[in-house]
Amino acid sequence: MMVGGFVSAGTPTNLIHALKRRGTRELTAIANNIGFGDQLDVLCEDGQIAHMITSFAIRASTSKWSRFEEQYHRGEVTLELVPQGTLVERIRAGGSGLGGVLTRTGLDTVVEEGKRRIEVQGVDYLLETPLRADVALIQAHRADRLGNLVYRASGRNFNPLMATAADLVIAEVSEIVETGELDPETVGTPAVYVDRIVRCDPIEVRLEGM
Amino acid sequence: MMVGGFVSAGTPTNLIHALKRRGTRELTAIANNIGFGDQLDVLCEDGQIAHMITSFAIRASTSKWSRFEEQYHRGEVTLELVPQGTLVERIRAGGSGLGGVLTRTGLDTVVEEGKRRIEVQGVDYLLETPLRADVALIQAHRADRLGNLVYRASGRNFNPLMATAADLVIAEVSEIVETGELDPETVGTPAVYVDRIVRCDPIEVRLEGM
Amino acid sequence: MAGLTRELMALRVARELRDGMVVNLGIGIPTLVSNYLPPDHGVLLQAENGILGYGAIRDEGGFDPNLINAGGQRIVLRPGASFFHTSDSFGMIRGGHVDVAILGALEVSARGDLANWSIPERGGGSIGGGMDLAVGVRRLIVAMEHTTHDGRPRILERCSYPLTARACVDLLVTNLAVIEVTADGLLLREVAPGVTPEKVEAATAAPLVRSPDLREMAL
Amino acid sequence: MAGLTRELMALRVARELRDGMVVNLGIGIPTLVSNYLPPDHGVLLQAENGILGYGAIRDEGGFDPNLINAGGQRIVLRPGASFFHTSDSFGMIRGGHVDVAILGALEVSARGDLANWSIPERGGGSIGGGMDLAVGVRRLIVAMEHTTHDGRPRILERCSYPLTARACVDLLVTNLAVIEVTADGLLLREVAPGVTPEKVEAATAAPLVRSPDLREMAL
Repeated sequence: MMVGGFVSAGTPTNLIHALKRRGTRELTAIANNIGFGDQLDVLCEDGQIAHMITSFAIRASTSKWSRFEEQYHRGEVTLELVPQGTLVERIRAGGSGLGGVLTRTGLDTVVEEGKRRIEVQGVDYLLETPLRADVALIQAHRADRLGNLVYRASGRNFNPLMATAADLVIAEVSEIVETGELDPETVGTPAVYVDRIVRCDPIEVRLEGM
Repeated sequence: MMVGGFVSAGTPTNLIHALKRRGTRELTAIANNIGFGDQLDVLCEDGQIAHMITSFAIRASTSKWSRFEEQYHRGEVTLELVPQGTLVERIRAGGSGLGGVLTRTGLDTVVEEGKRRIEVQGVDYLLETPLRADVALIQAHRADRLGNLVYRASGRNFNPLMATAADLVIAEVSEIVETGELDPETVGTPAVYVDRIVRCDPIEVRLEGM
Repeated sequence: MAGLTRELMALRVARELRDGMVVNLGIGIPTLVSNYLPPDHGVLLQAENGILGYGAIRDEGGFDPNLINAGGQRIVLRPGASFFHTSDSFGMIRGGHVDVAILGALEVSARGDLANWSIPERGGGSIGGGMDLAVGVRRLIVAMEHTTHDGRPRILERCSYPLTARACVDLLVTNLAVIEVTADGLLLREVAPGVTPEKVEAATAAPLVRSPDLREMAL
Repeated sequence: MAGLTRELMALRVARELRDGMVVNLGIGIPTLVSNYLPPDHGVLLQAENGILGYGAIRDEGGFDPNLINAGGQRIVLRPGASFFHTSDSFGMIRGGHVDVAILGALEVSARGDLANWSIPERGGGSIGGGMDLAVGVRRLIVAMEHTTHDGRPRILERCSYPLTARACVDLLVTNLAVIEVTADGLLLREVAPGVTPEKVEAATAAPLVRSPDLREMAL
C-alpha cells in the first residue's frame, strides 16, 4: 500500500480513517512520513501496519512517541528507511517501467548495505530497485468523472508518482466536476492512472514533530 | 546543444534561425526530430551540424531528402538513433543527477550494441547513459521576468526536460509578463532552470513527413 | 493482391477497441483507426508527444501547432483530455498504462518479433517511439499489408530487417487475415471476404495454424 | 558555552546568501535563516516538498495545509513561486540546480563528512531529504552548536554516528566559529565575538588551521 502526502499537504486522511474502520491488517505501507494524530500513525492504534517503507519514521529523541515509534521500539513492526529523493524515484521507476534508479544518494552510508554499486562513466552509483504497490491511497484537490486529478500547491508531493505505481489507485478529492470542466493544462494526474474517486471534506492534519 | 520541440509543437524556430545567422559550426545536436523546412534541418544548409542524437532523422524511402538526409547519405554527418522514450529519459537523468536509465526498450535490437545489460529482480534491462548539453534551446508559451515558463498543450514535449540538462538554457516565448503574474500552479519549468528569455513571434512549422 | 483496403483494415482494427481502453496509434494505417470509432466512443487515445484524450484528425480550421498527434497531424481534443511532457508520456507507455498500441510493420515473425523501423538497403530509418510502445503496452496489434508491393511475404519464420522488439506482437490484422500470435505459433482466426485460408497460407512464410472457429471477417 | 545564540548563527549564515541563489533550508537553526534575509531579497528558497520561491514562516492567518515547508511549518509564497511534485523536486536537488543547502548536524569530520540523521543509542532516526541534499547541492553549509550539551566536540577526526554523506560539507557555522572545509583540512576563518582561537581549538577534536586573515565575525 502506498499513501501520498507530506505531513499536512496532500494526505488522504479520510481514506486512512476508512482503512482504520475496515481493520485490514498485516499491511506494508510506503509513504513519505508516518506522522502523528491524523496521519498514517492512526493505523498503528490497532497494529494494522506490519512493515513500513518510509523516509521519516523514528525521531532520535522525543518527549512523546508516536504509536509507530512505540511498536518499532518493541519490535512489533519492521522498517526500511529510504532517503526521500530515492523513495520517490523508486516509486517513479515502478510506475514507468524502469528497472531501477542509479543515484549517488546513500553511497558510503548504511543505505548502501546489501545493494549493488554500478559505475557509469567513471562515477559510482547505488542501484535502487523499483517500488510498486497493490493499492495507492492519494489525495488531490479536484477530479473529473473520468479520473483526471488537479492538485493544489505542495499537495502534489508523492501523489502523482504513487498514482502511477499501484494496481488500484483510490483518490480522495474535495470536489468532483463533470468531464470536460477541468482545464487540460492543469491536470496533474491523467485519468488513466485513477481507478476510484471519493469526495470528502478534508480533515485537518496537525503537525506534532517530524 | 539540445533543441526542444516535436515537429510543429514547441519548436524554438526563431532561435534555430538565429543560430543559422550566427553560423556556429561543428555542432552536436540532441533533438526529437530534425524535420524539414523551418526545423533543425535549416542548420544543415551551411553544414553547421556535425553529429546528431535523435529519434527521427532518416526516412527509409522518400521522394525528397532533407538536407540532413543528403549529408548523412554522403557521410558528412554522424548519427546516433535513440528510441524516443529512452532519449527523453537520458536527458532527464542528465538533468536530475541520476547515473543512467534502466529500460527494456531496445533489448535484442541494434540499440543494444555496445551497451551493458543489467539484471534487476530477474529481469534484464539496458543501461543507457545520461545526456547533458552546453546549451539548450527551448520554446514555451509565456515567461515571467524571473524565468518561470508556462507551456501550452503538447508544446511541452522535450522542453521541460531539456531545460534541466544544459549549462545554458535559452527560451523562446511568445510573451513575457512581470514576476508574480503567472499562476504558480501552471508553471511547467521553474525559474531556476532558465538563463535567458527571448520574446519572439512564433514562426509556423510545416510538416513535410517524419 | 485482393482483400481489404486500408480503410477496411482500420475498420477491422477499430473493432478490437473497447470503451475505457487507452490506445496509442502509430503512423500510417493505424492513424486511420480514429476515423472508425463511433462519435461517442469512450476510447482514450494517447499520443506520445504528450496528449491523452484526443479525437479525430482535423482537416480544416485554424492550425494550432501545439495540437498535433505523434505523426504531426493536427487533431481535435475531446472532453477530459490532458497534456504532459515526453518523459511522463513514455512513463505511461513503458509502465504498462497503455492498453493497446496499433502499429504498422515491415515484417512480423512466427513468434511475434516486430520489424517496423528500418530497411537497411534503402538506408537508415527512424526509431521514434515504436520500440518503447512495443516493449511497454499490454497488447500490440499490427496493421499491415500481408505482402510487399512485389508480393513477398511479410510474415516470416524470422525477421530479416532490424528488430523493433522481440516477441511483442499479439494480433496481426492484414488485408487478407486476422492472425493471433500464441505460445504455440500463429493462429489464423479470420480471413478477409473472398479470401481462402489457402491463399493466406500461400502468402505467409511461417507456419499458420487454422483456428477451430476460423471464419470470415465481419465488417 | 559562550558564543552566538541560534538567532545570531542564523544571521551569520544568511550573510553567505546572495540574490539569485537557490537555497534549501534544513530543519532547526537553518529554518531561522529565512527571518534574517532582507524583505526585498532575491534568494529563491526551495522546499523539497515541492515549492520554489517561498518566503517567511507564517505565524498567523488561515492555515493552508498545502503551503508548508519541508519541516511542516506554514509559509507564505513570494511572487514568482512555483510548485512541483517530489520527484521533480529531488531532480532539482540531485541535479545540482540548488546552489546552497543549509543543514543542521550532529557531527562533521575533518574532511567534511556529515552525520545528521541518527543517534543509534537513542534508537533510530529519520533520513528525510538530507542525504539527497548532501550529495546534490553545489555548496553545503552546516549550522550547528560547536559541542554537545555536555561539552563534547562535534567536529571530529571522523564521525562516530551514521553518515549522511562523505566529504560533502563546505562551510561550518557554529556558535563559536566559521570554519571552511578545504582540501588541506579545516580552516578556521572567523571566531565569534569574545571567543579566542584557542577556545575554538579546545572545543574541536580535529586539526584546525588558522586562516592568515582570521578575524572576528562581523554581525
